[in-house]
Amino acid sequence: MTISDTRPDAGDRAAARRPSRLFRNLPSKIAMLPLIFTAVVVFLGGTIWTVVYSFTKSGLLPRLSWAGLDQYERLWSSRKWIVSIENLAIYGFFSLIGTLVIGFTLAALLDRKIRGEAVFRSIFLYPFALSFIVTGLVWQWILNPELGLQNVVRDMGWTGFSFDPLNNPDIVMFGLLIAGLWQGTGLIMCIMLAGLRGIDEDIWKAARVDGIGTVKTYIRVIIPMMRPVFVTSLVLIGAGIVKLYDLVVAQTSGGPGISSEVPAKYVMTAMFGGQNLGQGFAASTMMLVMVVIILIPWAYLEFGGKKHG
Amino acid sequence: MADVGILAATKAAEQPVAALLDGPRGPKPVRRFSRSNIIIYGTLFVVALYYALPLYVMIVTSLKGMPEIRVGNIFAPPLEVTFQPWVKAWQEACTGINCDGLSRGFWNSFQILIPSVILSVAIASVNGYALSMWKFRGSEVFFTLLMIGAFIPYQVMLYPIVIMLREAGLYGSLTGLVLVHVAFGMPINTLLFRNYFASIPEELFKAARVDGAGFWAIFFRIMLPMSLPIFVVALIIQVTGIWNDFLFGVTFTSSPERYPMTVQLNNIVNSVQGVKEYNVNMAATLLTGLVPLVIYFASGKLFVRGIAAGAVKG
Amino acid sequence: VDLEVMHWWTSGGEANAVAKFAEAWTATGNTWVDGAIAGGGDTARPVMVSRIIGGDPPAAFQFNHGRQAEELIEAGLLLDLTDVAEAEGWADIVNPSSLLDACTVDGRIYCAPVNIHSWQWMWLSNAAYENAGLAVPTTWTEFAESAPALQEAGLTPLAMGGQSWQQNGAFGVMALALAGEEAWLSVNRDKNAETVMGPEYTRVFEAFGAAREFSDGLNVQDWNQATAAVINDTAGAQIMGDWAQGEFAMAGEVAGEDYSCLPGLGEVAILDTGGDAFYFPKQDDPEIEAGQKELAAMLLSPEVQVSFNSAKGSLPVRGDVDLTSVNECTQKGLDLLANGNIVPNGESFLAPDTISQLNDLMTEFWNTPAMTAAEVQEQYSDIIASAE
Amino acid sequence: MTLLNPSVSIKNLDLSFGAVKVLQNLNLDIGDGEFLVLLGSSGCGKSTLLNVIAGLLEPTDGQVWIKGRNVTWAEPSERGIGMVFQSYALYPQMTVEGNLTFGLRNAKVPKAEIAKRVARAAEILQIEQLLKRKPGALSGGQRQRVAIGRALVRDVEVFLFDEPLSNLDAKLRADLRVELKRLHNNLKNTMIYVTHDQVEAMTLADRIAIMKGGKIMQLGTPAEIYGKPQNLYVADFIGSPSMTFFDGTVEGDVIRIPDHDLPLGTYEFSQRPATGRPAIIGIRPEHVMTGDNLRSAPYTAEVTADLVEPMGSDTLVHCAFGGQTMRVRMDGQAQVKPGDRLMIGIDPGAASLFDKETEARL
Amino acid sequence: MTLLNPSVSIKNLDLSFGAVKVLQNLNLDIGDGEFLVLLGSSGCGKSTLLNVIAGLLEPTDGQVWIKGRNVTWAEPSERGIGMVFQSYALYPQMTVEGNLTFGLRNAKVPKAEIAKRVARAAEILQIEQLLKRKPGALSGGQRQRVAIGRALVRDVEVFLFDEPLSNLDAKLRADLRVELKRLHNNLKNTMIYVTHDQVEAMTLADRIAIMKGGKIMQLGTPAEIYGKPQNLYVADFIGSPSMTFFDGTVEGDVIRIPDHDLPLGTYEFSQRPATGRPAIIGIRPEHVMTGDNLRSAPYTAEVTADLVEPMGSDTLVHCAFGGQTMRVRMDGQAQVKPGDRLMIGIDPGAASLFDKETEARL
Ligand SMILES: Nc1ncnc2c1ncn2[C@@H]1O[C@H](COP(=O)(O)OP(=O)(O)OP(=O)(O)O)[C@@H](O)[C@H]1O
Ligand SMILES: Nc1ncnc2c1ncn2[C@@H]1O[C@H](COP(=O)(O)OP(=O)(O)OP(=O)(O)O)[C@@H](O)[C@H]1O
Ligand SMILES: [Mg+2]
Ligand SMILES: [Mg+2]
Repeated sequence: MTISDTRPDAGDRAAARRPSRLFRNLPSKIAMLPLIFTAVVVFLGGTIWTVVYSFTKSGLLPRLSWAGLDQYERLWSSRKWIVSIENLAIYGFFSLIGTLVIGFTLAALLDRKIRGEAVFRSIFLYPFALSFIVTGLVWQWILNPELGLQNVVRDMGWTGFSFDPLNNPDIVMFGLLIAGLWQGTGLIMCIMLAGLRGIDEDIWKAARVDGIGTVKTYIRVIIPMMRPVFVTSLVLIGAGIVKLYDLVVAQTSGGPGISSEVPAKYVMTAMFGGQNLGQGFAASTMMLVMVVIILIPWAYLEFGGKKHG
Repeated sequence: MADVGILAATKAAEQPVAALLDGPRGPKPVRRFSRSNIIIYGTLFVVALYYALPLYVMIVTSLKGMPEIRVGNIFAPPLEVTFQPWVKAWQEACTGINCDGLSRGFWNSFQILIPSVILSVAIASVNGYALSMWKFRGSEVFFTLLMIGAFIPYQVMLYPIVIMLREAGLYGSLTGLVLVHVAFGMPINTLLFRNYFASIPEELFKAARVDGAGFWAIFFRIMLPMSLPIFVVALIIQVTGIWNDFLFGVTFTSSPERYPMTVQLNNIVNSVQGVKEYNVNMAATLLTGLVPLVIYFASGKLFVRGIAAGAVKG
Repeated sequence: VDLEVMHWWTSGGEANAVAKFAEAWTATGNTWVDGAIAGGGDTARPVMVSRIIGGDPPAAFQFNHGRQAEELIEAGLLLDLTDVAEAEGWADIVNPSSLLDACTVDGRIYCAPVNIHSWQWMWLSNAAYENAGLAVPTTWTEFAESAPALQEAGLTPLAMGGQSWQQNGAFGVMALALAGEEAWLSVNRDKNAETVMGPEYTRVFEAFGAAREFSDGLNVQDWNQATAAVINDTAGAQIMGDWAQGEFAMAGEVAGEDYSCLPGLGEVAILDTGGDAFYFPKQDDPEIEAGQKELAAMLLSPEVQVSFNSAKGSLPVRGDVDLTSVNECTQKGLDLLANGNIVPNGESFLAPDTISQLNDLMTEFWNTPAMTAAEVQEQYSDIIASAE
Repeated sequence: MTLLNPSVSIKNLDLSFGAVKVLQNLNLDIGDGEFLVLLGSSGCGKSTLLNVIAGLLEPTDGQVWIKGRNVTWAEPSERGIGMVFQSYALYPQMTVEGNLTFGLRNAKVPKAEIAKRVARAAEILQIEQLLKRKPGALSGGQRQRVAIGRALVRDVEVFLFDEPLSNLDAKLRADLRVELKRLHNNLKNTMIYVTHDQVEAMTLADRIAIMKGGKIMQLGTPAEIYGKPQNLYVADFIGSPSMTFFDGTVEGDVIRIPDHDLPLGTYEFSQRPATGRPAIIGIRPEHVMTGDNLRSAPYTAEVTADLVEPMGSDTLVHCAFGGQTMRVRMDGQAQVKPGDRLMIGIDPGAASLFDKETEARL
Repeated sequence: MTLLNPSVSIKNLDLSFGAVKVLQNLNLDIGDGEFLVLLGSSGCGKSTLLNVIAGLLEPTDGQVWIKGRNVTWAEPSERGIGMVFQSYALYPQMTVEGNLTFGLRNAKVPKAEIAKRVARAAEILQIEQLLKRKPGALSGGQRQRVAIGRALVRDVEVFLFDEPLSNLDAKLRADLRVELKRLHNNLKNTMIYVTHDQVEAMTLADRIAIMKGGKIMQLGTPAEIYGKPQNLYVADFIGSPSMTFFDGTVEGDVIRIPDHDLPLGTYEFSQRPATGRPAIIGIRPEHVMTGDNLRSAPYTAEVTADLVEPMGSDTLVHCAFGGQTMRVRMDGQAQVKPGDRLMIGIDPGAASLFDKETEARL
């Protein structure tokens, strides 16, 4: 069938040609320019810049005076850095578990068709609206042994009561955790709640017919079904953990001693306290490396596994 | 044969007494204080206490005078309510030699907040829309890059950004600051918008294309009107983040007159003075947190709905 | 002209002192744009440096004496004040002259020192010792001997805040007082790690280890909260710079009656001379540059020095001015200054990076009871050995 | 099947969601081993009733008896029922075997017993080779089989199905329908089956309950429901394509509809209406006679084919008759084109007559 | 209908998603005013093909011509097509009128013209009184009507439907099917209609294209497809319940299947196979004769009813025959119970014969 030969038409010819790849979907590409710019220039560019300068002796000002791996050697021989990493690991582990467990538990409780759901939800979520500076300040105060909780309990008669996490190097990270969880669980609870609401009600019915208890249904059936919700939560919590800085500064300034130092604070102190940018950049490069190591499996799951959607 | 069932039914209806005798009927009586209810409400209540306590402490303390704070415990309600700390925090607290409190930064914060939020939500929504409906080769790569950006601590990026802005001639201008906020709010908001738009049926998009609507027409005429919940979420996240920001606000503003409110808050809270004026600190804290809190409480259910659409799917 | 001045002086007394500058400046028909950022140098410095790198610097900013601004000078970002200094004759009036040395690079002067602060003080609560039935110590040795008795009386002998700079600072004070000027200079100026391992310093580390025990039982973060413990007579003493006196003054305490002060811990009568200086980033605008120079000159003018330092509680950088009414302790300081019993501030010898490392080390030691004096001595010598 | 000893018995059941009454004073006895289908349009309360029987919803009033026990307040797992859902509701992260055994393991049934029951269910449903797979790796039909298996292993007397086949495509639906029928023939359990697919209802049911607005409109065997609908709603609802209805008046032995007087000679009245009474006559497409059968028709007329729908095994012709579009079912081989004239015959004996006012069968 | 001047023409179309080839070298010409139905099981590529025609997916290779124009790279809105989706895809925040006019306003059609077209479409579809409502306030059937209206107002030559009725319940589906047929009769546009419902396909189509795995298995009129399926797949796919297939061998004029030798006397071979050739014979349930028709049967046998499915208008009987479960379609009034013996007759003239190896019709 050769209809085109009988009716040649210039306009049709134009439409018949496969358009150039670059110009296909052009409005979308133009609309994404800000994203592309941010991703490539700001984040990628800034990262490369940081990595490059981590191999220099930059002090107060960035200078291209090469130092090889000196900054990294110094970094990994620094007790404070090791402590920072350990602290972040401890905080990260418990914060991750704590946020997920508390967030999920609260969401599950709120999902039980209770009265006053909106009130409880608001109470759990409002800390999210406050900055870490504020959070740190308030909790520092509540945990202050002379003024806060310990004092109040002692006044009530339990004179032996002792609760002073912020001044005890062994448990100071948990003092931070109390505040961190307070601030961050609300959002996760919201996400979990939304996820729970999205579960097919028939699953619940099936479990009841099977005689599975509520708690067991949550653990064995519902939680495994909420994978995407947990993935989103993990990204949010993870990003928060890596960036942990303001809270530490506001609550403990890294103390007592160096017992609540964290990598982001190490970076800041090195860069602006110690006026050793190279050291700060080396530390932040290491942080990035860790993030990427954690993120690659996630990115693979998100984008590698399924091709569309 | 069909009548047998009906017959049985009429019989039952005729014998209400007998029906009463044969055991339970109607809904299972609920015990108001059943064990599970006690556990559920008990837990919720205790946890709510943990969450509400700091706010309570802040409010109570901000209404006390310093002498009362020194002797009393932090949980006790104020014996003598005074609004002096609020007044002081708002218009008397000193920042260096300027003693006009938070009021100095309040409007500055708005001037930063409004363009930043509008621009970042606008850009993130377009990004999310393009990423979910107009994918092109490489679009996911850029998105992944952006997501890694979500994990970079802001402080690390400070110098590169200073240099970029300097090269662009935007350092110190409001535009520069707004752009920084837009860039750093972009990862999480783009993620939310992308997931939200991905949950909108593809057929709707196809129908609009057949109707001759292009990239922007579909966005503005079809998608925007159905995206209120996710906009609320993005709005809250951005308002919270930008309003509470200290580092960028102070670093990328060229004149102290234009510092955001958080700089004053920082100065009030972090100034080492004889005794910390906890009541003023708390009042300042509350005043600073007011804007995000109001927006959050006002949005109510929309937030959860938006989260449901933006975070769960995708 | 409008000059924007950045600093981190935000507490009551400090802000008061800045106001003196501002008043004086305004009186000359100019405008003082105040850029105060609280939270100390770590919060303010990134902002200042960012502004300089970003090409939109403030007209003037405050740094501590020492080597903090060295790189900025080398990079040619700061205004050369040599002509002002020569015109004003700073070389003759600034006392001690080491203050000006810290501002000098390759013979050019780049900063205007405004005050002198010294770390070398110990503050004691007279009432605390009276209550415990003890005499107020006059030397560190006496203090150490009486400490156990004080502890028995339920008091904390030595008040110490939780921040690392306080602990490292206190160590510095003890090093100068107990090891002597020579050893101290050998370590700080000459970076001689062997001296750190030597007998003089061994004594310091042991004393510092003992001091750690003396501070048990008081958990505070900020230095002024530690000072408050001395003011409230729950602690015996605190090693802290002369800025602590402001706290005593604010609490209405009188030197000699309510509290005593021991410069050089009562062991060696010597003061270090730290303090603050103003730097002036280069600007394109010649009018502003003129203003900057005018401001620099003004900062060191006699009247401004008097009013500023009276408010701040620090000592003036000029030997030729009299502070109006000074208390017993300030007078002690002024006397030492006049007699030349001074050393430069430790920070003018050590790079910030080194100081930051020492801070970390000392605070770790302070908060890790299991860490011995010998261990910390070893690590200290490592840091000194690698210092630039 | 004796209703003196029903397997499931619903007594005076009321259920409201807030102000909305979803079920109203509903009574229903289901015989032992009976296959009862609940049929009705969307939102009529079928699923609600099933959920009440299962114990997944609490009635506002009334009782549920299963096997002679009042189970109104019993837990779903204690009622001796198994349930199969439209969306399958399989536990996605467990294997098929895990899905089948989860309830049993939870109830601490001995291992050997579990294995036996799973083996039996898997054999009956032919899912032996799927036991190790997860639901995600199964086709729709296989999933539904597993869902049935989950009810099967519970070894219960009463099976509840909530539109189990409606997510499947037509072919699979037909296949599984046959399997379900076989299953019932083998097991002889009581089965209550919700659907809105008539073909399913007709082929599977021993009795069908037609529901509307929370009430049962008619309860009877498929033949009764199809042949003698008790009211206009059931008559219209059952049969696809449905009856064509004509408004008319009964005049002695004829019903007068526009342009035609149809004789009612052989119609079996349950109650003969007064002359002049407005009535509605409904005629099923397959009861309109054409071709050879015309000879036996009591009434014939000539009509014009308007629209022709060939459906393979038969052909549906739409034509104007008595002021309505009448549907006529013809043989699959029939060669009719739109515009063709054809003779049709009507047998009132097979038609249904309803009172216009009460809408009840006459 | 002349294919020398086709309305839509697909040439050598290939489409892959990554490594998955969804459409393979597909060629299809659709006549002007033709109603073509794409029929196939789930995942066979029907929607994909429709989307390529609409311009919503880019082909990997090949061309699409509409009305003599190569539109392979044209925008969907420029192709002169209208499309109706399964999920209606109405713009939820616009009124019905807004939905109908959105495309026209985009194309800057004059106001008066828009009003005219909307009025016409609303009249045709009887949705005049709905124009001011939003889709949320409409029932499923009304929504689908609006969706059709949206295609209608575009005044295009080619309509594309992607399973437009499958979200509706059975009754509504039947009604809308008739309306669609009417619409096509009135408008005479070219329509391409995707479904996996055979009844829809049979009743609506001028021609049906049966697809499998991205290829067209047979293209023909409903009668051809139903009566003379060209291969085993089509034979099995079309007809519900489907044919019963028997493996056998052709031996001269008979086909030998287990226990029976069926005479092939009246079968119209397209190619007569060699004797001994393995073949498959497929017999439709409605082509098995019972009762009166038996007299004309070339071959009769006695079987036992195994399972009986009454479906109202007719009854399906499953019985064992030739080693298979054979389905037999009987009259709705037939009184057969499982276990009854009955005589059946088979007419090979109506059966279909396939080569066992190539699966092509013999
Ligand atoms: N939880 C609920 N709250 C309020 N109304 C409800 C609830 N569940 C069901 N309904 C209402 O009760 C009525 C009956 O619902 P039900 O699910 O039993 O219908 P159904 O017959 O199963 O319909 P379908 O065929 O669509 O499944 C409907 O009108 C529905 O809107
Ligand atoms: N975006 C995509 N990426 C990868 N594979 C796809 C995509 N869209 C469809 N497919 C695959 O292409 C094949 C054909 O899909 P298509 O939607 O055309 O089927 P269909 O015949 O319309 O089925 P249904 O009747 O279920 O709608 C399927 O196997 C499907 O999995
Ligand atoms: Mg239902
Ligand atoms: Mg499809």
